[in-house]
Amino acid sequence: MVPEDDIIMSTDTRKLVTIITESALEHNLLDDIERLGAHGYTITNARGKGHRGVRDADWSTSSNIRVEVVCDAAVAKAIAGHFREHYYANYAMILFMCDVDVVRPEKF
Amino acid sequence: MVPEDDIIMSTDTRKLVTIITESALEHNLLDDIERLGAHGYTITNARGKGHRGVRDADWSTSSNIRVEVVCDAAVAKAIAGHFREHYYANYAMILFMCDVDVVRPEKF
Amino acid sequence: MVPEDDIIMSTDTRKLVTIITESALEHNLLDDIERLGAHGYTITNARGKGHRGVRDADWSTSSNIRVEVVCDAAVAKAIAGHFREHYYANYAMILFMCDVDVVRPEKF
Amino acid sequence: MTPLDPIVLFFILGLIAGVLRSELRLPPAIYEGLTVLLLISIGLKGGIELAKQPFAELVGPVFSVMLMGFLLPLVAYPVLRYLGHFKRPDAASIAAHYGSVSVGTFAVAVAYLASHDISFESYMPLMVVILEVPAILVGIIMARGISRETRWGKLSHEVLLGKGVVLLVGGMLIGWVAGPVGVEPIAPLFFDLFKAILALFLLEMGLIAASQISSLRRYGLFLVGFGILFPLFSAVVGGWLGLMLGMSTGGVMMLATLAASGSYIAVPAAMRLTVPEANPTLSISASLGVTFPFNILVGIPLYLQFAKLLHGSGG
Amino acid sequence: MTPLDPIVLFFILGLIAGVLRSELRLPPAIYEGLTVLLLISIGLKGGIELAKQPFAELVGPVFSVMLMGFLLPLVAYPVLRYLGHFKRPDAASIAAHYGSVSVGTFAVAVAYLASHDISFESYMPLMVVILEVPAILVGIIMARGISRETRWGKLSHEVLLGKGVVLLVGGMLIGWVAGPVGVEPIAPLFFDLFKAILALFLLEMGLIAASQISSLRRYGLFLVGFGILFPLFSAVVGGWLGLMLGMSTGGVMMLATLAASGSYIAVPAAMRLTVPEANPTLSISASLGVTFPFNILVGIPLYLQFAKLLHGSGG
Amino acid sequence: MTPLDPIVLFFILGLIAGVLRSELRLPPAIYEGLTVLLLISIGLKGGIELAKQPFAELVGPVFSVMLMGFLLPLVAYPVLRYLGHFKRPDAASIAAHYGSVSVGTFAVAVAYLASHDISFESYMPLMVVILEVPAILVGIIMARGISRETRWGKLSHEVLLGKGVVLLVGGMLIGWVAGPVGVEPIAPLFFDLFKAILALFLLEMGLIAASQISSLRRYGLFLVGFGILFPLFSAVVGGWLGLMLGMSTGGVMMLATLAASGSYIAVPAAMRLTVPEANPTLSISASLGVTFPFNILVGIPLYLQFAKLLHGSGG
Ligand SMILES: Nc1ncnc2c1ncn2[C@@H]1O[C@H](COP(=O)(O)O)[C@@H](O)[C@H]1O
Ligand SMILES: Nc1ncnc2c1ncn2[C@@H]1O[C@H](COP(=O)(O)O)[C@@H](O)[C@H]1O
Ligand SMILES: Nc1ncnc2c1ncn2[C@@H]1O[C@H](COP(=O)(O)O)[C@@H](O)[C@H]1O
Ligand code: NA
Ligand code: NA
Ligand code: NA
Repeated sequence: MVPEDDIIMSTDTRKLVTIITESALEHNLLDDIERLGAHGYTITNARGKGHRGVRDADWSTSSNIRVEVVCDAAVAKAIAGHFREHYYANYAMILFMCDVDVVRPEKF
Repeated sequence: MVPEDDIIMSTDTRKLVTIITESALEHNLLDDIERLGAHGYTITNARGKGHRGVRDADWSTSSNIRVEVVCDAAVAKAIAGHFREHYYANYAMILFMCDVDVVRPEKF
Repeated sequence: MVPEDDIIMSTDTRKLVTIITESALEHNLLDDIERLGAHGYTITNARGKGHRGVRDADWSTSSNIRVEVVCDAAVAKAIAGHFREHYYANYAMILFMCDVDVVRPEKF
Repeated sequence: MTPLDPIVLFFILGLIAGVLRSELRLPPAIYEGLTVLLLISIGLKGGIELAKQPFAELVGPVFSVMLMGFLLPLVAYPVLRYLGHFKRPDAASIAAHYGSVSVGTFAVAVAYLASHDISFESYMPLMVVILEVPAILVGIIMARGISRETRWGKLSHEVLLGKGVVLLVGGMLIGWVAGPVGVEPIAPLFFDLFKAILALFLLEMGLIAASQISSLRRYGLFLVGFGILFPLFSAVVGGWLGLMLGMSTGGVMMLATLAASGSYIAVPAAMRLTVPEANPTLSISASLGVTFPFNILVGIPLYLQFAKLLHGSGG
Repeated sequence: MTPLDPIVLFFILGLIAGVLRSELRLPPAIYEGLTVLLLISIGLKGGIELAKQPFAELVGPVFSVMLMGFLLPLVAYPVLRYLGHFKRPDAASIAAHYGSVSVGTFAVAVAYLASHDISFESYMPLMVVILEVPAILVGIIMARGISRETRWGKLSHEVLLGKGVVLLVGGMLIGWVAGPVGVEPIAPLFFDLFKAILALFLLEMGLIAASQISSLRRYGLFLVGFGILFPLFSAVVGGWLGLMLGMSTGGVMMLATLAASGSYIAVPAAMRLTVPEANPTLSISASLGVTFPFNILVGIPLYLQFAKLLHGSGG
Repeated sequence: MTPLDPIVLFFILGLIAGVLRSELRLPPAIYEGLTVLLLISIGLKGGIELAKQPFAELVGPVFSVMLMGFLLPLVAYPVLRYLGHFKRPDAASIAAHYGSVSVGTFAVAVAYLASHDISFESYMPLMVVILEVPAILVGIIMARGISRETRWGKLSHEVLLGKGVVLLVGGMLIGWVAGPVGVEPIAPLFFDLFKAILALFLLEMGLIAASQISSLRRYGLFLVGFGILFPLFSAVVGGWLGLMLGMSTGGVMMLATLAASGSYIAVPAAMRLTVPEANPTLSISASLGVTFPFNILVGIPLYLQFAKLLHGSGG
């Protein structure tokens, strides 16, 4: 396999944090994400099923959003910790993360 | 690099299986996914192009969905195997998976 | 951990390249992606925030798309290089990639 | 309008299709568009009439209706908490839903009175707006006390500038400023199509209500009983208040309907953010799965009978 | 209505814009909303008329039209399989499309007869519903025999409770129960706007039809020929059946149109799940890219001439 | 139509709700649907009238208006570049926006004249189409010279087959072919609902305009001044040209309005792809955040006064 860093000059590794949760949380979440040090985010509308049952877009209080944040490991850790503490108990939410190679590492 | 397991206390590794396929399959697919042992799924609407040509959302029989399932390796294997056997021959479908760190591993 | 290649018979590793950028670029981008050797792509509509400010779907000139391409490392490198050269200076865009296991490697 | 009015029939069609698990569904954008049209129509019509009314006459109704909005959830809470054995946040959240109002129910009542040629006080849309807020405050305080954590500023911004309030109040102001002649060129959409738009809206509401039934089965009979009996109680309170305020038969019926209706848009959104421990399924399934259908199919005709009775012309 | 009727002109505008690869496109939610309105309108109108009709008169037409729905795909299949050299599942799937019906085509025929002041049997919307199902059954059986694998229960649920059937049947029932007077308040949307809504719908249909042309080029002339000639054959069968059933000129024309039209919503969805080996592009491009435009631009006026001829007043 | 016309009131409601950061927003699909309806309505109405007009009379207006479309951005560019100190691509892009037109502004002007019973030359919608293109060409050439890199073919395809042009031209052709009688069955949607649809459209435009205000604060006073003064200059040019062409008072006012309006759909999209170095926020916030509200609230009545003045009946 090609070593990661060889693929493009200024490639570097960052965390991609993905959060899937209730649309109602959108404003709060984005505030948190920025406050915790991320420089951007991307949102798509989603539907799904988990421990809190089916959530599809038909009825606005039960639709989901899928939020992605590319950031360094420290910020990722902060986001995961904060969300676990503040939202996990009462909201439909999952969070997972993985390593990604980014092209303009200075952006994130 | 920070070792994965250090990022958050209860972090653990799971598989993220992503399937992109025809919207028409939605019901069948979700039934299968649950039967094969996954505890949840997330769906977004998508469009795209592959070996079976362009599929954009304009015309309902040719729109795509993008399904994500976070699960353990055994379930991931089961899903990939089942889909390959039942759908690959006749439907527009791709499936890929990667490792992700999850925060509440007991959920998946 | 289960060794990757054991999960399913014909599993193989490819790159998943994800690009988040302005909707206005859609046609150009897809042309490029195909010309650079990818065999397919998937698009979802998205909104977000980055260095060029908030981009939400309300007003068509400021909505985003999220494009995914599964391809081999060489094509991924070509895409990342081409986009960096042609679009990074003037357009809202981020690009990241990671390794994914694919089931029908011959497709990509 | 009998139960056989086409508007009600569309609701029943939606209910049946939903119960039979039909794939029928209006696109969310269309459903939202219909809601916008209904809110503007109701506001406009109220605003036009309002222009004819001396402002001083509003003071009494505004304050007493606001008071009712504070009191109804205070009555509902102990019933839910001690009779229903709901947890504190759940009881508070459900109580807040029933102290507030449903614009959809109001719209059907408007159409119902129109088809019976019964007029009502023109400031009624304003009462819808006024009833939206107090119940939310009471709900939050019952759930968590006057907590510092609650961001009251942000909350009141969200409630007061929510879609419902802006369109109702905005529509009223436009109708008031433009007057009946000024509004004429836009009447073909906002007035002539009102009933048909309401019919489509109710089709989707039927589908949504039906989708709540499975949750109801899970949460039991108490919630069903509460979703029917508490509105009946509220209707009596609302109707009586209307009478005290010297309202016409139509006005009494309207205030009874408003009191009897439960919120399913503004309150759920506010509760989700401020009282997250409350299970949103409980309140939504009661409000949408029981009370909304009950009011459309049974309540509204009943409240008119009741209003006539109060006015001594019952029939 | 000549080819210059604005409705047809909107279809042509869509076709041309599509062929020139314009970026014009209606939002999917709007297109779906238009479809819902058309289905309800057609159902309502049928239901109102139906109220005037003795039920017994329905039995004959219902059964013979159902029979036609079984037979037409049985004729189409061998033509596709042995003349067209299509694979078995493809031949079966295309045959199923042509045995079923297109509501869009029906709506244009309704508008066409209305603009010629020709009435037709009020139960026609029911025939649309009845024709949806048999062809799907025949198609599946031709493709795979009476296979155990086919989940007939699930399938029939999906077909019978699909959007089209629910809205047509629901609209008919509402029209039937509410009657002409009851429906009046919702007429401004469902009746007065019918033709304009149909025009917008046809604009999008033109764009969609144009997008099928490139697939057609790939799959060749046979499919184009079939997409024109088989409908002509079906129209003769349908028209003759209408005459046998003692229908009026309008009714004969309508049954010819229904027979000649091919499905592009219910059947594709059902075939995709039950006969996945069939290439969906083949049937959709024939049905949408050839037969739909042919019927709108040429077929419908032709079928009226044919109906007049059968009734001995042709011309 | 005074500033108190309900249409303008809806725009003001949107503006205020937007400034107060209300969550109100029309679903994008609905907003797009409204735009489609407005474009078709304007086209149809123009086309019907056009049928009465000898073609030769079009030649003069078409060419002189096209010339105006080339010249206006050439005037705007040096102002922006040397007085405003904008970078070359930014100056070129903003100039292109102001050389082109806004269909929304045109629609309000149509409604304004209608409510004043003032007619205007029927070929005006054609002028909207004609003004869309030249400014884009000039903008690109000013930004980058006649560069080989610009894919002119692709660009002209995108502009000429964009939604706006296709629906306006298509609507005109349909109106022209079908004539006043032929269009009657679709009039309830396209003509009777025109003003109400415009009102909803302006509600959303108000929300969008308000969302541009924060960018404006960042980019300063010059842009605000330019967004008001340049349109006034353009209006004088347009009005004078109308007079030279022998247009009626309504026509003069219309041409002044078209000249004064700035694009916010076709030009931004074209500039983004051909002059990517230009900051799209600058041109959009000027065009949508300043010029559009100015024209709706102040400009349109002013341009009518101006047209009357030019015709010597100023009042
Ligand atoms: N195992 C899973 N895989 C993918 N998505 C999931 C999974 N579990 C939950 N989700 C998504 O996360 C949302 C909230 O999950 P929950 O808190 O478990 O109800 C669900 O509505 C799904 O969209
Ligand atoms: N190489 C690829 N990268 C990303 N998405 C793909 C790729 N190939 C196919 N897809 C997606 O998967 C769907 C089905 O693919 P296919 O079966 O190849 O037609 C397409 O419509 C695309 O949305
Ligand atoms: N750190 C980030 N994480 C996730 N998405 C991002 C991030 N930064 C930017 N984006 C997305 O990429 C788009 C363009 O980014 P930019 O070029 O930084 O404005 C934004 O509108 C976001 O949707
Ligand atoms: Na209430
Ligand atoms: Na047929
Ligand atoms: Na201009």
